[in-house]
Amino acid sequence: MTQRTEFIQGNEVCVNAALYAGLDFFAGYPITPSSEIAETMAKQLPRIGGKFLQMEDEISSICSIIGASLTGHKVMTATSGPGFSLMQETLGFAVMAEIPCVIVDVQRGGPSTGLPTHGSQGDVYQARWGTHGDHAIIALTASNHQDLFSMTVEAFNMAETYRTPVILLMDEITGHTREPVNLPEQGEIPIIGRLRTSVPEGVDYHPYLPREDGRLPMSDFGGKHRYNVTGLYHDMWGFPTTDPNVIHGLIHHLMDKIENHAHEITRYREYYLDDAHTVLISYGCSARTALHVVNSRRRRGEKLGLLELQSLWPFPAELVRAKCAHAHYILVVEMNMGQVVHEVKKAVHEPERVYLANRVDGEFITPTDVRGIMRLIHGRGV
Amino acid sequence: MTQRTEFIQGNEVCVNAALYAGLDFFAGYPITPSSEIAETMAKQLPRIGGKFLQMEDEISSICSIIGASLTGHKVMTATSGPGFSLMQETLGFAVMAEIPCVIVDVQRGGPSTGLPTHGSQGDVYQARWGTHGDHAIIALTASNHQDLFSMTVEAFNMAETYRTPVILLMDEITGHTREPVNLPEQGEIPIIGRLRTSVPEGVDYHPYLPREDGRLPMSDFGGKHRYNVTGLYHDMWGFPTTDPNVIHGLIHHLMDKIENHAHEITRYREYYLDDAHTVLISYGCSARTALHVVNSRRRRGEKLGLLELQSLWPFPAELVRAKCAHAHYILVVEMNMGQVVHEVKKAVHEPERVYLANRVDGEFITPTDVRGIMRLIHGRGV
Amino acid sequence: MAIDKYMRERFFPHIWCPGCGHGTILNNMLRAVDELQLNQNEMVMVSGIGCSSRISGYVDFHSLHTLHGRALAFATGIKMSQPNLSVICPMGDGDALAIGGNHFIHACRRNMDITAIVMNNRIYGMTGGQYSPLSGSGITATTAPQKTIDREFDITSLSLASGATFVARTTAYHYREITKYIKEALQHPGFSVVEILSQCPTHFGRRNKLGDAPEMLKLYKQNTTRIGSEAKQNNPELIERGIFRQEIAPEYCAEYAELINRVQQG
Amino acid sequence: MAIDKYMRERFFPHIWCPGCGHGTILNNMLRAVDELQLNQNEMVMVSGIGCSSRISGYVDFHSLHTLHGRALAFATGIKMSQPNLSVICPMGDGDALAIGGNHFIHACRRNMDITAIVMNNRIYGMTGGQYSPLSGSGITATTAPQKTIDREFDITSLSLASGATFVARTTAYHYREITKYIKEALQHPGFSVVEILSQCPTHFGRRNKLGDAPEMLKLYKQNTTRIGSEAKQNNPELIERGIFRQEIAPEYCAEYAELINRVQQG
Amino acid sequence: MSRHRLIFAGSGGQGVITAAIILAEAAVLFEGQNAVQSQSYGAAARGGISRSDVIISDAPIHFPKVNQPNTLICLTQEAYNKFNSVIRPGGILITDTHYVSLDTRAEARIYHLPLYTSVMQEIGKPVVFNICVLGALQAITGLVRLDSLHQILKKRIPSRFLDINERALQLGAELGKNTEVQTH
Amino acid sequence: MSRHRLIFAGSGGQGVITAAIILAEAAVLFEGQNAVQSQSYGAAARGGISRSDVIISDAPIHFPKVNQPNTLICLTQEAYNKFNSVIRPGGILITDTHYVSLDTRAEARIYHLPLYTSVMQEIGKPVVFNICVLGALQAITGLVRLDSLHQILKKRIPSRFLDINERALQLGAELGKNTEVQTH
Amino acid sequence: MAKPKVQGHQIKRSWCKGCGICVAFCPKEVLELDQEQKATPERASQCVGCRTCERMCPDLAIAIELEQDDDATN
Amino acid sequence: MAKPKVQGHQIKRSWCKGCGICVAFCPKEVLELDQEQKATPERASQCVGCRTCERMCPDLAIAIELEQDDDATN
Ligand SMILES: Cc1ncc(C[n+]2csc(CCOP(=O)(O)OP(=O)(O)O)c2C)c(N)n1
Ligand SMILES: Cc1ncc(C[n+]2csc(CCOP(=O)(O)OP(=O)(O)O)c2C)c(N)n1
Ligand code: SF4
Ligand code: SF4
Ligand code: SF4
Ligand code: SF4
Ligand code: SF4
Ligand code: SF4
Ligand SMILES: [Mg+2]
Ligand SMILES: [Mg+2]
Repeated sequence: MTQRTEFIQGNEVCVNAALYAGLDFFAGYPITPSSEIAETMAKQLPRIGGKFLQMEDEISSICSIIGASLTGHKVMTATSGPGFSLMQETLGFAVMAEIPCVIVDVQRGGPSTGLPTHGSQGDVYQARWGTHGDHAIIALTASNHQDLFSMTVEAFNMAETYRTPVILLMDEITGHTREPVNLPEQGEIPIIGRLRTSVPEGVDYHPYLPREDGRLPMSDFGGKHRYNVTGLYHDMWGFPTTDPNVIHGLIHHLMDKIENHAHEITRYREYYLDDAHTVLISYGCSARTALHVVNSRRRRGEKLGLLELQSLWPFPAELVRAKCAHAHYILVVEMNMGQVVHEVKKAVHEPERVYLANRVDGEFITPTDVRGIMRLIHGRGV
Repeated sequence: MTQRTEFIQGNEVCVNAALYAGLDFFAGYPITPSSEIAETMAKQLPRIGGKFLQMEDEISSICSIIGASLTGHKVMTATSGPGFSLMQETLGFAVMAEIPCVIVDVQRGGPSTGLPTHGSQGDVYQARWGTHGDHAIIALTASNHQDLFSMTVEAFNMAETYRTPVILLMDEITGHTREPVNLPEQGEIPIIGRLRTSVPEGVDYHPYLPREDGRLPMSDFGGKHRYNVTGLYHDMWGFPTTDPNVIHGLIHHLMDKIENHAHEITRYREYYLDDAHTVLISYGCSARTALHVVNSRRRRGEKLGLLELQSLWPFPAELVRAKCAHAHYILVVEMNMGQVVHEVKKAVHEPERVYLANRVDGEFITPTDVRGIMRLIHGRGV
Repeated sequence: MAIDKYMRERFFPHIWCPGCGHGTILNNMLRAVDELQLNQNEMVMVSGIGCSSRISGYVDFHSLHTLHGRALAFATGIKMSQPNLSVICPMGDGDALAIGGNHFIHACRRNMDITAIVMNNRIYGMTGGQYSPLSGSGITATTAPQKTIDREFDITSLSLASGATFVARTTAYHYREITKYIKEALQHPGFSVVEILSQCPTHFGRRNKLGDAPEMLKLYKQNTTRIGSEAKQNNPELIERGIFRQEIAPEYCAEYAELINRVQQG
Repeated sequence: MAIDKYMRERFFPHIWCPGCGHGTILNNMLRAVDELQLNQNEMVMVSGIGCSSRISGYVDFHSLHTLHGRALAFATGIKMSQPNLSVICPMGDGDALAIGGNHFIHACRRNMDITAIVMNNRIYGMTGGQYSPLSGSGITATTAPQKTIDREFDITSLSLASGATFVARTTAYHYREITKYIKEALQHPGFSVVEILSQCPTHFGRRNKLGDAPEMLKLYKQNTTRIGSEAKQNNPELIERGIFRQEIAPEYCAEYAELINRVQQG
Repeated sequence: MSRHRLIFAGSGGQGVITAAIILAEAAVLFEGQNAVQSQSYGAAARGGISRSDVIISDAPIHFPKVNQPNTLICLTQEAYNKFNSVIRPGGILITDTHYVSLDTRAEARIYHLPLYTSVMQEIGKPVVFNICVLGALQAITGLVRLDSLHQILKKRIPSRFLDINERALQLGAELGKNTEVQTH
Repeated sequence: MSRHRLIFAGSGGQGVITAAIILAEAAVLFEGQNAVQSQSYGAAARGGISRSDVIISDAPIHFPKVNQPNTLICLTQEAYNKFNSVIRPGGILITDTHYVSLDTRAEARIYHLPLYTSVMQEIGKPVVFNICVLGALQAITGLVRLDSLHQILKKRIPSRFLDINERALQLGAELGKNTEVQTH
Repeated sequence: MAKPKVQGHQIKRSWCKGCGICVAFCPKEVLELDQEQKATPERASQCVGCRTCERMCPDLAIAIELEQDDDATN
Repeated sequence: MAKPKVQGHQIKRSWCKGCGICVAFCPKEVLELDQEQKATPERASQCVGCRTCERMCPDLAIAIELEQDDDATN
């Protein structure tokens, strides 16, 4: 094993993975339970000549990483629900202006200040719909540190591939729990770099004209192409327009570049799905509980399986439909009042077979909670 | 007719209705296309001894109306997408602390700065999911000035009834269009006032303990009961707690007080639904186009009907299901990439019969657009 | 104690760390309220989020524990809608001047009769010791393991430049001044800012090797002096304590009342 | 014209109203850039939202038209990540000091080498003439049909108190000063603020009966004077023009580079 | 059911939107008609074409926008170039000789009137140009009575400016009345 | 599959979380074991009970929280009162004589050790109390080798403090080794 | 000011967190932290009733009772 | 400074918005607004080449051409 094993918090894993992916600029504002990301960045970045900025709030944090992305850097900010809410306007700007960046939301109990030091998965829909206006978004998540490492790297890769902000939905449990993680060698996980335009100086460069393969090569601010970036509807040079055709084209481009690549963006793990009568669907910290239940029931011979979603947006509806095709019933395990469960219901053929096992009192959902719901579904009472 | 007819903008109608409902405190920050609401408030409020505040931004605007609501006033702020995004954190506070207030979002083209002077209905899902964490929300809308008047009044009534923020989703078209409106006499539309506690001084008052009927009587700041208000999870006195039972109870209370009253909150208009083969579902400005189409087709004997939704959240799924029970097909007309259409699909038995007629290029959706989609559905090409 | 009646004793002992200056501020703020014999039913305390902000839970006033940085924005709505209420806004340094900086300068500008108290421990206490815009350079913090390079605000200068009409500064060591300045501030008919340097032994003191709470308090004694004192002339590094401004200017709610009058008179 | 090469001529005539002072600022800002013979590929202009902010579309630099109030926050990321770039941030008064006030004071405090230009027309032009925190009291605006009661900020005092190391003020009438101060600001190795009073005849002038653009410009001539002039002593109401501060202090990016050095050296 | 659709188009400062509002308001408040007025903006708050749509009808009006106007008012060349093709066959086009020169044929009754010049000559205040247009429109279309427009002016305009506005209205009405239809 | 679940509970300043981390890290880095460490916070960043859960196993660990610990370490009375009932029958309870007085029966092997007092007597620095606890835990449970803990201390602790930490670890180990199980 | 008659030191032991501030700043060295790190008036008789301890205690854990109690010592 | 030789007034008519600033501030009353509200050098010969018009024009619509062109007049 050439890899290095570390016993660290999820928040630290995230930092390690971001650096692995090529991040060299981070700006943030402290908030529980994400602060260790900023703290670790503050320590690590100067070592590699990167920049750490503590800004005056979350709004300026996300603004400044967008600025830094435009000069050609890989960038990230990290926050939790209250800060994520504040970032929504600027998140929409990054979507509209097609600026690659990664936003980490280490979820805690909401709404509002809620439960700062307790885990939750209450921001899943916010990640999709938090900013105003139509748009598409990519959101990834992970349940254990090894996957968190790869999903963080993927977040950067997808941000570059699709020229878009990517949201990494962590949670207090994943963020604060320590477990072993193998830090891969450089090269082990592929890294997608900034695609820069090959248009030479003096030739008209179109920052907003997709290539044939759909990608949009960028040119660094400070480089040889001077173009415009705006949050208004704009033409292929980045200048504002109110031409209905251009507007129609742009909004469809923004949606399609993500939604039409849902299959490429989809990330998941599956456990024992081949012959599963009962399919558990879960993600992030709750998937740990779900997997615990599945493993222990399998040992007793029960036909349980788990579909662990690692990409939540665009929602992998096809995958869910396919994996649930033969399920007698489907149990979504999540730590909120039911968010992914709605998407699963939309995805499958028989939504009435979809159940929710959740917990929203600040405590981590237990195998007993899940087993209790299963008893109920089977009509065996509690 | 004792009523007074005025020929005014939707934004002005909203102000008139708010004053009718008892508003006497408004704070806001200008933004197109909502600014006339602030401007009209600035003119009208001092006349009745009310207060108008222009704040430094949208965040402070919503914060200050919440403060004023706590002293016993009926309050409102108005903005558009970018400002609404900025308000999301504090909106969640109002939900958590159960503070009655009305937030108007006069929608314009998004995402981001988008199309400031063009109509859109792109913030429907944001109204539901824009703030972090699980919560429930009420959102109303209207397609014409007369209904806008009543829906604005209803927004205040519901804010008081359910002790919650209510979102009034307007759009640039409704906001800026002028048409006649009859301003009702005082008393014509019932007004629900602040429910104040009857607990006498010195006796323990529980600001967060629902009465048997579910309502939570308030006590004004400055009054005889001194209690605490926080955005943290709290007990029935309003003091922070991490007790899982209390948390569980509070989050369920916050959801249930709205979701369980969906039938009481539901507002709609229907046109020719009794025998309609084709049901159009629409809301806000697009419902005008839909109604135009329905009327003109009915004149030609075609069995079209329209269900116009005036309350969007909680989504009136039962109503939609019932009204669409006999429809051959259902066409949702909206000015976004498809938002309410997803809820309609979830609500009805055969989602594959639900189609979308939309427009997202900044232009107002026309009867021709809608008719074009109908031709397509009928396999008649374009 | 005479101040008992202003306290919600059931929540004591409070959550602050041993030796936290915030407690001393609470202690002597209540004495100011007591000396003025203010009616609790007319007192509103509005705070944000932070260790400091927890103060609103301990006072038996109307209390509003809001969002990080937003206390003054909420307070503005309260005061404007009900000008007869006495509104006190205690804030942390991060709360008031990092995320809340804009509300702070605008509140100073508007000059509504609100009493803002900045409990300045030069650190984000609640979140575990990240540096704040008041830390200044050369400070060790969890987000500055190699010492800060940020320059700090001078809260009093910023308040003065933004238009606050009462501005004072003292420290948790100078408890008499806390009471005195808060009393003056509460009586001042306009926006008042009282900055109080407050030790955070847990995060600021420990990481910067300043010793325990008593030692940090001694530093406040050594490093500060009265405004315009001779000591200051000899040692310009000294931080000045005292009242920097106490001036009457049009108060916002009063001006608005006049506006209403004018409009209604036609 | 020598400044042609800095202009995106295809977007002219620009969208500003006849007589709008913002155009004159653009005009003379470009002359400053030209006189310094700056390399366009190393120039970044970052603006917010407002009439003023449209300026970034007209200059042939790297241009970033951001969100209302956020220009400096974006600019901070650009400068920090690529300190060799020259970053200019033109902002409206609302942009810079209403919604953007917090970024403004923090940018002053940090002292990154960014040139902030406040195009101060004392009104929200873009949205149709609502009052701004620079309007001051007694002004008619769409949101103040009965005249404002708000007091205004003094941008230069606020900048000074927040820590800006270069602070200057002039008006759209004093075009030579525009070029001169912007030149100085661009060369200043730290955060610079240049406030330029700019007439909005459409909203500010018309509603406040100040006449057309030439008349408003004449007022700038009459109502202002050089810093420390005799005229000011005789008439304290006069607004001072000139350089209020020009001081060298540690620049943020340079300090960070040193921090990196220190860390990498071990 | 009678329904008349109008587009008012010009540039920002010309007051086309105000004219449209006055017409529609007059129809509603003094003619017992129904009316809807809406407007479109260019890219920014200023510059570009300013356009306002009005529909006047005796029945409810749902769709508020006008695609093919019965009457088109164009007060700048740019507006004329952009819109003159959408006019309904047999519709009315009203333009101003100072601002617009006609070039393409339109299937319309064309009133190309010296409104601006007359205002400048008779009243000398360009600010009442839009009211003059309104007078002409009234005379040409008879959509509302002149008196109804008078009433609205009285309601909306500060008394010190009322006189010049009324004169402009009258002036327009006369110019509209006495002008032969010009066809190309 | 062997699996050992521990709960460390005490008050904020006692370093219980650090102790938990050191144990788990030692198991992972030097014993080829798998381990998960997690923690819970009170209402605020400070005050209240500080708790950390550790699971050590030779198999993958999914559910990271401990409901019924095999070993419970309680370093304050409050922690003891709250948790002593959840211990697994036959499990181990480790407490400190200075901070905790035992009152209720627990179905456990109880080690009620004078850790704090010994630290104060022998080393005089309360800050290494948690490391002393760790030493005792090692001696009692044998979950990891003492040397593995040493390695972690070396890795984590600045060299100038290493000595007192190692002494504390040793002291704890001795106290743990030489103490008879107390049952109530 | 004549030394006021001190009746006693009310110390709320459950509130006191043993920070030592009262101990450090009592001008008469009246107070000490006891075994349990709680403030205690070791030399109560030396107390001059200056209330420094009362006013500086961040935990509001100390109150001085004077003969004719007059809280307004500011 | 000797009066420089003015070659001409370049006025971009499509850019000029007729604000009258150049007219008002030209020290030599060279400029006027024409029928179409565009600036025009009515009395071109009086021009002293001070560039006030050029520098004050908010629409960048005027440029003065001098014999030996030297833009840096600041
Ligand atoms: C929007 C938002 N961002 C960040 C936080 C996290 N947070 C809570 S308190 C705090 C800072 C506390 O520092 P300060 O205001 O100085 O108060 P102190 O704790 O030092 O008294 C932060 C960053 C939050 N709660 N909300
Ligand atoms: C978040 C947000 N709030 C409000 C607006 C609306 N808005 C656009 S520009 C502007 C103010 C413009 O005034 P100023 O900054 O002074 O610039 P000016 O137009 O006067 O040059 C406002 C309020 C917006 N675009 N975004
Ligand atoms: S962390 Fe600091 S500010 Fe917070 S309670 Fe402890 S000592 Fe006080
Ligand atoms: S509205 Fe005012 S600021 Fe905006 S372009 Fe017109 S004159 Fe300039
Ligand atoms: S100051 Fe208060 S908390 Fe501190 S030791 Fe004395 S009594 Fe105890
Ligand atoms: S009152 Fe004064 S002398 Fe007495 S114990 Fe307190 S500090 Fe010491
Ligand atoms: S200043 Fe410029 S825009 Fe104004 S009139 Fe003169 S040339 Fe035309
Ligand atoms: S250069 Fe000077 S003199 Fe010549 S036209 Fe311009 S302003 Fe007048
Ligand atoms: Mg602090
Ligand atoms: Mg402005």
